[in-house]
Amino acid sequence: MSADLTELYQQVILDHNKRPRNRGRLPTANRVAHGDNPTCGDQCSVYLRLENGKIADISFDGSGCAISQASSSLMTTQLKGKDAAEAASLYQQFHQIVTTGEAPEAISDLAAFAGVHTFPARIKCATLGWHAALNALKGDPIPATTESRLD
Amino acid sequence: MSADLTELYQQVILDHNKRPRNRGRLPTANRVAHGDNPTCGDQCSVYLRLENGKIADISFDGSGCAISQASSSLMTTQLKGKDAAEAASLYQQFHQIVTTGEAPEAISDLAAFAGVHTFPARIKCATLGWHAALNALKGDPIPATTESRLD
Amino acid sequence: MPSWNTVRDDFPALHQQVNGHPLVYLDNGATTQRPQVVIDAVSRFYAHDNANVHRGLHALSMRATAAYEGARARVARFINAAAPEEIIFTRGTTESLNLVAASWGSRLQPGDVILLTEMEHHSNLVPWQLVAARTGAKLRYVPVTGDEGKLDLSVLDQLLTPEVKVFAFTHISNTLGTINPVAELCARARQVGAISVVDAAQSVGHMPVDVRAIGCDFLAFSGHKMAAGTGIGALYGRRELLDAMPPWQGGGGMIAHVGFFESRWKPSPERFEAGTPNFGDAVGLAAACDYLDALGRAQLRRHDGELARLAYQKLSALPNIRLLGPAEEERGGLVSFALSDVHAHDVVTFADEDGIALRGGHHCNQPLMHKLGLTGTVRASFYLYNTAEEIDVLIASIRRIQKFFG
Amino acid sequence: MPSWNTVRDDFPALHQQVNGHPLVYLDNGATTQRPQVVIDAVSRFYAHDNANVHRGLHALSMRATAAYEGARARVARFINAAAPEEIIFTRGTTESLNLVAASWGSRLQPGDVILLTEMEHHSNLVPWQLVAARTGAKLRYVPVTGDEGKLDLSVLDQLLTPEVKVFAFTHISNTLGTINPVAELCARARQVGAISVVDAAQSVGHMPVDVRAIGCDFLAFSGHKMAAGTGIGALYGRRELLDAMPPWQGGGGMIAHVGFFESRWKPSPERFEAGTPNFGDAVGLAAACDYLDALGRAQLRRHDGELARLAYQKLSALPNIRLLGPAEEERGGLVSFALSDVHAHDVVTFADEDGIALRGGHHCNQPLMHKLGLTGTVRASFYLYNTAEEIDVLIASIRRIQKFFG
Ligand SMILES: Cc1ncc(COP(=O)(O)O)c(C=O)c1O
Ligand SMILES: Cc1ncc(COP(=O)(O)O)c(C=O)c1O
Repeated sequence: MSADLTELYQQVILDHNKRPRNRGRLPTANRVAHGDNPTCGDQCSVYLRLENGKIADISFDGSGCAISQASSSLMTTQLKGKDAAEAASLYQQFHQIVTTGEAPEAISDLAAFAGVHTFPARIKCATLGWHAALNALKGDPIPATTESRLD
Repeated sequence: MSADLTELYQQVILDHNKRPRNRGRLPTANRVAHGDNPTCGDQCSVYLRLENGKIADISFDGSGCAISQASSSLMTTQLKGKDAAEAASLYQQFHQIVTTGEAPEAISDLAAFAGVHTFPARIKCATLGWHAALNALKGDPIPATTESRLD
Repeated sequence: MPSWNTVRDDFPALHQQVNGHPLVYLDNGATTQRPQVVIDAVSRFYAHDNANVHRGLHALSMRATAAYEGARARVARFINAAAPEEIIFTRGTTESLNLVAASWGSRLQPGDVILLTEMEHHSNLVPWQLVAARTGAKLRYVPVTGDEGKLDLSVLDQLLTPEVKVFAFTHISNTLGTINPVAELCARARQVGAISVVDAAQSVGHMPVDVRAIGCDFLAFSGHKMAAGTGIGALYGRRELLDAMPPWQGGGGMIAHVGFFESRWKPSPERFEAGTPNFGDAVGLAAACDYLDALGRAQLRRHDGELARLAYQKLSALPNIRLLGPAEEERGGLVSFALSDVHAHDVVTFADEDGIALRGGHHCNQPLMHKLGLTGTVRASFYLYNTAEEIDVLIASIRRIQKFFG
Repeated sequence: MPSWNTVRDDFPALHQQVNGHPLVYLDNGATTQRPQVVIDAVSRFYAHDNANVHRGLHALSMRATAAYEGARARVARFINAAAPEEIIFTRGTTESLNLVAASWGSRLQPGDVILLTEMEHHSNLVPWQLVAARTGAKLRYVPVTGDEGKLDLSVLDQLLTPEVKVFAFTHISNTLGTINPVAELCARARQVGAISVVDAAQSVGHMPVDVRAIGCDFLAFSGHKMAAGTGIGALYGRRELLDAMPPWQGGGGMIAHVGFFESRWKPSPERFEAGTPNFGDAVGLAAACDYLDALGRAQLRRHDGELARLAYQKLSALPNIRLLGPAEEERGGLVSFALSDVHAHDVVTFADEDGIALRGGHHCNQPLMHKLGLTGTVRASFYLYNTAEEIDVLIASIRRIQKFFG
C-alpha cells in the first residue's frame, strides 16, 4: 500500500469508520440539518441540542465512505461543548488540514485527516458532516451540500 | 482562368445572365411559384400561363448568381409549349447534366450547364428556377426551396 | 485496419502507468478511450480542411461540408437509418433526449402519460420531468424486479394504456448491465399509438444496432462512449416525425427565412442544428464508426459480454458482495456490485492505487439506487481493449481491499 | 511561445495550395483556423488524461476534471469574469444565446418587450422570436442607420422603455464590421431595469473583452471563432442571475437529487451543463486563450483593424462597388461589399479559383439585408495570420472578376 494511501486511511480514521461515535438520531435534538454530496449520493444528517448557545449534545447519521463517516464521527467528539464561533473556527482549521495537509500546532485528532489533501476529490467527503453541523447551528433548514464548488 | 471555371461560365450562361429572356412578371399568368435558397438568400419566382395543359407562356423574376439567373432564363425558353410531363422529363435531363456533367445526346443549350457538376455547391443555384417552375405547374402554393437536400 | 490481436496498440491512453502500475481502464461506461486513428482524423481535418460548413462556396468550405455530411451518412449507415436526414448531430445522448422531450414533447397535454422505466439514467428521466412540469403530462414507471435488474413486463399491459404518448427506455442499463428487449418494447408502444424513444448510450458502440430492426421512433447516443471524442452524438428520428416537430434551438443554419417578426424553418436535420455544428468531432465520430465496423460489432458484443460474464462469475465467489443485474449469460459489458463492509468510494480509491480505473456512486441512477436500498455501487465496465488478465488484477485488488477493511 | 513574425507557421491549414494558388484564407468571420498548439492540446489530452469528469475518483478522472475545471477558470480569466462559476460551457454562441433566451426568458410575460437591433445575427434573433412566441412578449428593434451600419442611438430613449426586460445586441457586427458601444448600451439597459445580453462571437477572439468593464449581464461566444475547435463555446452570466434561473436541459451532472417524480438542481454552472460536457475541446479552448494572450489581444485588435481599414480603402477605389459598415477608422476585422454587376456567389467562386476563401450571402443577417435592399454581400474577414499582401491578392482577383463580367 502506498504512503499516500496509508496517510489517507490512518488508524484513527479506520477506527472511527468501524466504530462511529455519536451515531444515530439524537432524541433530544433541537436543531437538525442534512447534507448530501450529489456527485456520489452520500448523505449526512447532524442533530444538535443547543443550550445557552453551546452544543450540549450532538449526533450524526447517514451513509458515506470511510472518510466521510470517520470525519463526521470525529467531528461530533470535537464539537461537544463548543459555541457557534468555536465550531466555525474549528472548521476553518479542519478545512486547512484537508486542503493543505498542514495541521496547526496542538490540534487534536483532526490532524489525522491531513492525508486527504493528496486526494482532492475526497475533500468533499471529509467536509460533508461539517457543512451539515454548521448549517444546523445556523438553524438553516436548507440541505447542506458539498457541491458548492467551495469546500 | 481555369478550365473548370471556363466550363462553368460558358458563353451561353454569360449571355443569359447579361440579357435574361422572359424576365419580369407575366401579366397573363394563371400559375405562380416562388423558390428560395435559404443558404444564400437567392430568390426566384416563376409565372406561367397554362392553357390546355401546356405552358402557353412563362417568365421568371428574382435575384441570384449568374448560374441561377442564366438557368432560369434558359429554362423559360425551353419550357414554352411543353406540358407537365415533358417539363418533368426535361428537368430530369437537366438534373443529370448538372450532377454528372453528362448530357444526353441531342440536348439543347441545357448542356451548357454541364460545368456545374464540378462545383457541387452551385447545383442548387442551377436548379432553383426549375423547382419553382415545377411547383407552379403543380399549382402548389408552397415556396419551392432548394434546401430539400435533394437537388 | 485494426485487428483484435493488436487492438490495445491503437489506444495511446492505455499505455501508461498509474500509481506505479499499468493502467487497467475499467470505466468505459462513463467514457471509452479513443484510438489514434480517431484522434488523427480530427487533427488532420483541422490541419487541412477546416472551414465552416453549409454556407460556403470556397474550396475548404466545400471540403468541410462534404466531410460533415459524409459523417452524417456514415452514422446513418452505422445504425441502418433509412436516410442521412434522419441523423441530427447533438452534443451527446443527453442533448438528444432533451431535444425529443422539448420538441416532440411540446405537444403533450394534461392527461397524457410519459412511460419510463425505473432503470433510466438521469438523462432519460429529468428531461421528461421537465416537460411533464411544463405540459401537465404525468410520469409512470415500469418497475425493475430487484437486484437481478429486469423490467417487470408482467405489468406492462396495465401501464401501457392509451393515455401513454411516449415510451422511453434504455437499451442497456449503465448500472445493471441489463439488455432490454427493445424491439418488443417498441412494438408494444406502437400498439397503443405511443412513440418509442431508445436511450442507446451503452449499446451503439458495443453491439450491432439497427434502428429499423428495432422499430424505434427515436434513438439517442454519444460519440464519447464509442471511441470518438466528446461534444458529439446523435439523435436518430423517423423522418416524418422530425419534419412535423417544431424547432428547439434557433439560430443560423436552421432557417428557411428570417424576418424581424417571423421566421420559417428548414426541414430536418438542419431545423434541429442551430449554429455552427461540431463538425470537427463529427469527422472523428465517422472515423470511430469505421474503426468499430472493421473490428466487427458482433465480435465486439461477444468480447464485452464474455468479459462481463467472467467478471460476474469471479466476483460472485468473493464474500460479502452484492452483485446487481442479470445473473444469466446475456448482459452488457459491465458489472456493478456493492461490498457490505466497504463503501464504493473507498473501493475506487484503493483500486486506483493498483492502477485500476473504476467508478463508484449512483451512476446517475439515484431513484433506482434508492429503490434497491443502496447509495451507490462499484462499476467495472469493459470495452474492446480489456482482457481477462485485467479482471484478475481487479479481483486481486478487491480481495486486498476487503482484507484491509475486514 | 508564439510570435507575430512567425505566426503563420503556427497554423498548418494555411500552408496549402488551393486551385494552384497559395491559400488566402479570408473567411475568419465564419470560423478561424486552429494553431498546431491547440490541435495538439486536445490530442494530448485524449492520449493521456481522457476520462469522464466530475463523477470519478480514479487518477484519469481526477486529471480530466482538473483539466476541464482549469479550462473554465482560464476562460473566466480571459474575459475577466468574477469567478469560474460564471462560465457555462456550451457548443458555441448560438447555444449560449438559446440558453439565456429559454431559461432567463421563461419569466417573460405578455406586455414585456425584448429589445434587439436590426444588425443581429440570426442566432441572436431567432431564439428571442421563439421565446416571444411562447411567452407573449414583444420584439422591438434599434434601427441601423443605412450602409454605414451604425445603430441609431437617437431613438434609443423611445425604444428603451420600462417594458423592456432584455436588451440583446452584438458587440461586433459580422456583416457590417460595426463595433457597438457595448458598455454604454449595458448601462442604458440597467437604467430601465433590463438585463443586457452581448453577442461577442466576433469580438472575444479579436480584442480585449472585459465583462466587468462592459458591465453586461450575459455574454456569449464560440471557440471556433477564436482559434479553438468546434463544439465548444461559453456563456458568461452574472452569478446571482444564473443561480436564480431554472435549468434548461436536464440530465446527468446537473442534479442535486433525483426522485422518480421530482428533482433538485445543482447551482451554476453545473445546473446548465447536463450530460457529459465537451471536455476535450474545452481543453483546446483554454490552449487558444493562452495562445491569443501570448500574442496580446490589444495587438491583435490593431492588426485586424489595420487590415480591415486597408481593405476598405483599396476596395473603395474600385468601380461599381458598394461597401457596407462604418467608413471611419474604428471597425472590426472585416469588410463587406457588393459589386453592382456581379452576384456575391460568382465573386466567391471566381476568388476561389485564385485560392482566396471568401464568404458570399446574407451572413445570417437576412432582415438587415432586406432592409438594405440586398440579397447578399461578399465578406472578407481577417485574423492574426492575414497580411497586407493577401489584400493585394484579393483586390487583383476582384479586378479580374469585374473585367470578366464587365
Ligand atoms: C455575430 C455572430 N453571432 C452569432 C454567431 C453564431 O455563432 P456559432 O455559429 O458559433 O454558434 C456568429 C457566427 O456565425 C456571429 O458572427
Ligand atoms: C444509459 C445512459 N444514458 C445516457 C447517458 C448520458 O450520456 P451523455 O453524458 O454522453 O450525454 C449515459 C452516460 O452517462 C448512459 O449510460
